[in-house]
Amino acid sequence: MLVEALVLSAILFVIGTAGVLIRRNAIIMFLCIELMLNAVNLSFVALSRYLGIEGQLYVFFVMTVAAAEAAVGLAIIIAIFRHYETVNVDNFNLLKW
Amino acid sequence: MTGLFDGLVFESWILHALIWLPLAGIPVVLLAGEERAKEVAFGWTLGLFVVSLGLWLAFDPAGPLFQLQSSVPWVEMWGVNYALGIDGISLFMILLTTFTMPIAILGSFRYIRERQREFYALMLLLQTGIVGVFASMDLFLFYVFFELTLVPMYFIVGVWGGERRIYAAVKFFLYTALGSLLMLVGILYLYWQANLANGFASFHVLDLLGTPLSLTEQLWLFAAFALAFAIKVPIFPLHTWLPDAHVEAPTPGSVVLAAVLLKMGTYGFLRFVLPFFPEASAHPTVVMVMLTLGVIGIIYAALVAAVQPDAKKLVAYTSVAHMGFVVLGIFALNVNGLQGGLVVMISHGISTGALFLILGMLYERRHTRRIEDFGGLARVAPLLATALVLTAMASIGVPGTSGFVGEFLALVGTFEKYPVMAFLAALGVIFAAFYMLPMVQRVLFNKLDRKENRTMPDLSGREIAVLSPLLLLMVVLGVYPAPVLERLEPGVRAIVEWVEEGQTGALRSAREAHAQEAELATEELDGPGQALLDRFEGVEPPLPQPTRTEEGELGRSALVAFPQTPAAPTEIFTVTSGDQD
Amino acid sequence: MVDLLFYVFAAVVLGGGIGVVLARSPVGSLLFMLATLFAMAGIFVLFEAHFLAAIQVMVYAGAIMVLFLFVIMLLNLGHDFRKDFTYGAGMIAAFALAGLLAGLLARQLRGTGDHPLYAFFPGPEGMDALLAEQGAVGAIAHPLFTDYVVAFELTGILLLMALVGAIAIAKQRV
Amino acid sequence: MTEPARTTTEALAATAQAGSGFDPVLPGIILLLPLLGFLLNGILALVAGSRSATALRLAALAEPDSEEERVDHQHEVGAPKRATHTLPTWIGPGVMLLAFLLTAANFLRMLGADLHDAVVISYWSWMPTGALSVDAAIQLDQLSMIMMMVITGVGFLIHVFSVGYMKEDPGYPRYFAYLNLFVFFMLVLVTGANFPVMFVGWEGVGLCSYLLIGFWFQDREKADAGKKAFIVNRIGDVGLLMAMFILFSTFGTLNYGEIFAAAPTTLVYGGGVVTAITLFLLLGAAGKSAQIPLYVWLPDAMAGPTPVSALIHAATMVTAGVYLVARASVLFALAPVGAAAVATIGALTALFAATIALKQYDIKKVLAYSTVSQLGFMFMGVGVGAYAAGVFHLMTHAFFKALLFLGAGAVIHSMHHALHATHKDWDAQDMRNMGGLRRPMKWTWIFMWIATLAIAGIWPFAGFFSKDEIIWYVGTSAPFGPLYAVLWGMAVVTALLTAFYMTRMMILTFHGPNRTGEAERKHLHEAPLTMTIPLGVLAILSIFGGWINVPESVRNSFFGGFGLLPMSEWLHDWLLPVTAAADAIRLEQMGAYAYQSPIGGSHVTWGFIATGLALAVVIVASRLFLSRDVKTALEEGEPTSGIGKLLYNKWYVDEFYDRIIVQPVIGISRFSWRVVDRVLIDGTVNAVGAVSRGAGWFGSLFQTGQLNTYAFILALGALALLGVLIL
Repeated sequence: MLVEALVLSAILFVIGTAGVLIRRNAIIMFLCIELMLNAVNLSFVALSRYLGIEGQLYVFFVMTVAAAEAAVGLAIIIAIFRHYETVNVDNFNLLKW
Repeated sequence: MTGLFDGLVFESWILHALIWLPLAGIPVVLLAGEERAKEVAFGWTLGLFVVSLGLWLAFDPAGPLFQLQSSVPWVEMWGVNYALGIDGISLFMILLTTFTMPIAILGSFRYIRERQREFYALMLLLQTGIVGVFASMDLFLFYVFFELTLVPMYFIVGVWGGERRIYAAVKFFLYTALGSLLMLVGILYLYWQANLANGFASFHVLDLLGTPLSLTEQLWLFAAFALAFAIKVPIFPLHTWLPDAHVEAPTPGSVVLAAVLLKMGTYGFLRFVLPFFPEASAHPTVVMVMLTLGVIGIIYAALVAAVQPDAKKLVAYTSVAHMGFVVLGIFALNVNGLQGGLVVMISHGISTGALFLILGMLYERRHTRRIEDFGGLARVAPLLATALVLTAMASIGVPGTSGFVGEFLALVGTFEKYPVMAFLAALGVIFAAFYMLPMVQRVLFNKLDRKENRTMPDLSGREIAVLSPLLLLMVVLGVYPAPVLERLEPGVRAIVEWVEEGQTGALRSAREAHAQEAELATEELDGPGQALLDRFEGVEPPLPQPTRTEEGELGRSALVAFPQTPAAPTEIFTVTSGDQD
Repeated sequence: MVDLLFYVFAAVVLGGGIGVVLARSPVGSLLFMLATLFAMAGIFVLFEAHFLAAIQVMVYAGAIMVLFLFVIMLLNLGHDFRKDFTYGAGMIAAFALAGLLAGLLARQLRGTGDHPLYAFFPGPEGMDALLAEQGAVGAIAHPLFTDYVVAFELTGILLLMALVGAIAIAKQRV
Repeated sequence: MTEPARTTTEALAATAQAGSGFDPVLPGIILLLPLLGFLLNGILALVAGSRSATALRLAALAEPDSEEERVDHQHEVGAPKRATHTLPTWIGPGVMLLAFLLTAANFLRMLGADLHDAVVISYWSWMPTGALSVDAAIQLDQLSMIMMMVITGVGFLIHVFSVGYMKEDPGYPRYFAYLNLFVFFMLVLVTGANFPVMFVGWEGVGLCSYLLIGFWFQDREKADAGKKAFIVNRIGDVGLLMAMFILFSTFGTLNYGEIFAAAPTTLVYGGGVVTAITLFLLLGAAGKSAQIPLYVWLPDAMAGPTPVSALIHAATMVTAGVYLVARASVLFALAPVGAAAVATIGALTALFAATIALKQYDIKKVLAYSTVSQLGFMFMGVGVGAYAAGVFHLMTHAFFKALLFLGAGAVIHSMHHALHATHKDWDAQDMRNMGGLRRPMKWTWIFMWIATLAIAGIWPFAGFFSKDEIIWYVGTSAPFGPLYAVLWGMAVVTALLTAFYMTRMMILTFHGPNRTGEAERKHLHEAPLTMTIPLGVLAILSIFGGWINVPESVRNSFFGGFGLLPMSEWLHDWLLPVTAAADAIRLEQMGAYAYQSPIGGSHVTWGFIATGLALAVVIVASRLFLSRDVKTALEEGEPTSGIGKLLYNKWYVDEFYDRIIVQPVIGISRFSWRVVDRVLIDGTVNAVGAVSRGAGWFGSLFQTGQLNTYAFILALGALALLGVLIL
């Protein structure tokens, strides 16, 4: 069952990636990122079944980080939205110098 | 004489003090507040100068080559040591620094108007860097200090400079950074080869000395090092950063730049390039190239200086010419030449520093540096005129001033092997008069035909205090340079014997002595080694006794090396086992 | 039985994932995401990670997703979904890339099961023993508060910083 | 300074030698006195300078747009006599007097002792490094003693003269400071015991002459003249430097004693090394002593105050070259080519300068060119190995040329006063504006005639003995080669030209009707005593100074019967210890002088002929110029055509140098700055910068700021990484 789980996580991860690439709504991109995180979590858990408890610990940490990231990211989105009245990433190129 | 001061035990702390006290002064200056900052900085550096006089006492002219040596491991893993030590050459470079610094600061009281605290803090930082460069016996340490000097200078030029300051600062920074990065590559290669040869890792100069290198390797490394130092000096085709930097830099910046920073280049040649790569340095082609560049520098810079409308730029080009003499003297590769080169370095530091100070004073009065804006100043400012004339004479090497001693010795040394070069360089003596006298005339003499000049005040008491020590030193060094020469001679002779006579002489013995005590250190594990053993006491498995042979270049650092290869699995197992209990 | 359950959950997870990516409105993708998370929790249970399953539901589904929902509501998004997709070349490129990634991962995962590495490790039996001995929570808690206590504390601090940062950023005017 | 310790070998040898019981009295003090005077006067000068500067500033503030001229003329009204103006009067000449007395004391002691080797007194080790060790040492022997006598003696007289001449000048203390400093350096030059120490004096005097020529620096030409003098001198100094280098690399030392002792054995006679040395030395000497091709600075140097011209540019500094050749006589004796070059240069210069002097109207210019010409004579003398004769002429020339210059100074002084009294803007130095000055300035007139007769070489004045001795030696050098016969001819012609232009100068200045103008005439008056007394002393010296070195034969002839000529060839014998080695070498290598001149005749005959010719020329010239009615400078103006124009413009040598040397150098300088520095080097540097900046711009194209793009690139990177890891 390990391999299947890993394959599943791989596919899920790829789906997440595709989502990040094709969606432009910042929030949905976020969701896709969460998706990818979950995929990783899955493989951690699956492997922890065989390789010891650490895997689950890492998942624990990943979740915490995900929570933090979500909080800050959403805050940023709100801030941006206030400024641009949109969350469509095409409309802002803040990363340009 | 020294007996008086034995109680103070200079030897143990003076070098460290000279390096780190400036740094310690920075918070003081910053806390002093905008108005007091300059006084505090001046007092601090003046005190440092007094301390540095102790260096003169602590240094024994008859003693061993390198004195006041001390070494503390810094990064054991790579064999980096906080190793200090001076010979006669470094002694005078350090003294020159500590002597110039308070004067430069005192000379900047009126010039630096805004952001004074930051400025003087940077000056102190600069002093730390420079003294460190001249005092460090460890190549890594040297490089750190060498780069450290770049930063404050960059800001001094870039923040307090003239209108094109950014261009000048960036140009200065890029030039020097480029050179020193190439040098870094060279350093690492040399370090690697030395490790293989020594059987242990060390950046200590005396460990790197005499590293077996093929001629090709030496030539490449020589190129890498020489480029960095040639830019610093600067030698002819790489000199164009200097005029810009000088013109844009504030007066104290120019003074320190001319008086000390340029010397780091020539000092690098003496301390590292020649000893590390003797065959390459003595290689006829290399010598010829360097001499030619030196001569070109002398004549070319003099010619260019002669047509400068900007007085400060003119003086900047004269620096290039003087440094040409230094290069000439160094690559004459005999005692006279090197002595001459060093004396030129010192006297150039004094005279050019004074020239920049005087030009700065003129600028403070008239807010112009263009020569034709002056004229006839000798009548409204006789003191300033006297100072300028004397300085100019010292700068063009009139006998009886320090300039002559240096140029004469350098030329004598050069002539012994390269008469033609010496002759061409001697023509520089003519050109020196050819650029300096017209400038002096157009500034001091001729008609006093500008209204602004007619009300120009003469030197203030402070400015007299700034200039008089320099003027005095010019004459004293010109009339009685013997104390300087005799202290310089051992270091110079060591270099010459090392390079010319197949790596013999004082440097060799110094290297052997150093190797021996390193041997002791590692065998008996006293000092830092012991401390480390204590720290790792009871660690299983017990550390292998470090030996310099079988362990390869990790030998010395094996003291700290954790046993790595067996480590990875055990950790995992410990976890699981920890779970089972 | 377990395998069957696994495949069911897997199907839901995949469906949800695809839904997240393709749903037109943000709320839609959010709901799909919830489905995915729940199914994922199920899979966790299958792998004997009960504690994680629980917090997956509580924290992820319960807290984070609601946070997302709040934001979506707050910003009142999801009306012009046409602009929400990258069409044409972009989409093709994205899928091609995703496909390649998938291919590589699949190629990598071939025959993972009987990798010699596993010989070193306790394997399911060891884990079961551990869980039996310490319980689902204890098994995580023990290392968490002994070997990994530093990391644990750090995550706490991280959360605190995230909290402050979020407030600072989202606040109307400082 | 530490207690003088005789260290080097000669000193020991000197003491070892039986009978040479000469130990000098306070020789160091002789040098220190002028230095002390310099320091004191220097301080006074700075004080006075600061004061006048303040006054200047106040004046400028009072009327900001006043003309420079108005401020400039303050010094004409004569500054109030402050301490800064009274003290130098005593300090300046005072130290000179003391120095002269000390020198005289030493001189007498040396007379007493028979001294074969120089006494070297080493004070401290100057440049000890490697094989080279240079001491700050002075050397006292017959040659340096004579030079010191001349310098301090004539120097003292000129200092006294200056008191009268310069006291109106606001720069009075500065003037004496420079003058004292000059004397100090000159003494260093002649007493230095090795080449570097001598070089200190050598360039030091150059520096002082630079400062003194440009003493009135506010007008451009004077400052330029000083600059020119310094730079041209430096060209010569390079030669001297090179000579020192060769000497050091050959002998391993730079001390006179050791070099000259070792030279005959070390150096090959006429070898390349010694020839090179001597030629470089000649270059140096030519620079300092204003010989072709480096003579151009001396005429311009007349821009300085006239006493300076007398002291520096007639009596002492310009003779340094002669001193150098005499000092290095051994080397020149070893290098026939070098010696011949010296003689030839001297002869050419003498003739060349004499021709120019024929057509000059500025009284100081005439004297300047005559100085150049006389220096040529001295070079001829030392060139043909008649070192004693050269030094002899150096000494007598110091007397009568100083006298001439000081007299000219007196003339200019009163002319200046006269013209200034009526604010007439005529040239106070142009002889065409003078004439008939013998009535107002009787004493000056007499003294200057004495000097003129002396320089013209008329018996029994000093110049006769010295100059004709040189001519004689040149002539009797004929056996050494036909060259010398030619030189002899040139020398004779030059001597006659000298008589001619000097007479011309005297006639135009003192005789005929006065052309200064009615109003000015009554302001013309004799100079004050401080100026006339030194003239008198020098006049006496110009008359009797030549009698210390009368050729044996002349003395034995009936002239000597009157007992008028007491000492025979005293100077020659006196200098024998210095020149003996050189004479020996010459005798051995080249053979003796002929005892007859090329076309026969003995000393006496030629003494007659010379005096007769000279007298004839003087008479003819005075007739010629008395008969002609001279127009003033304004009426006449410059000669427009012919040889006169050529001579008036000094053969256009300055213009020539400017064309082929100065301008090209400046051109090259501009080129290397504007093109090489800015375009080539900086261009390359900036190009590198531009390239990197362009690269940065190119890279920035990828910075769209679009999140998708970044994400895409990120994924791509991950893919690549994975690919690398897995495949």
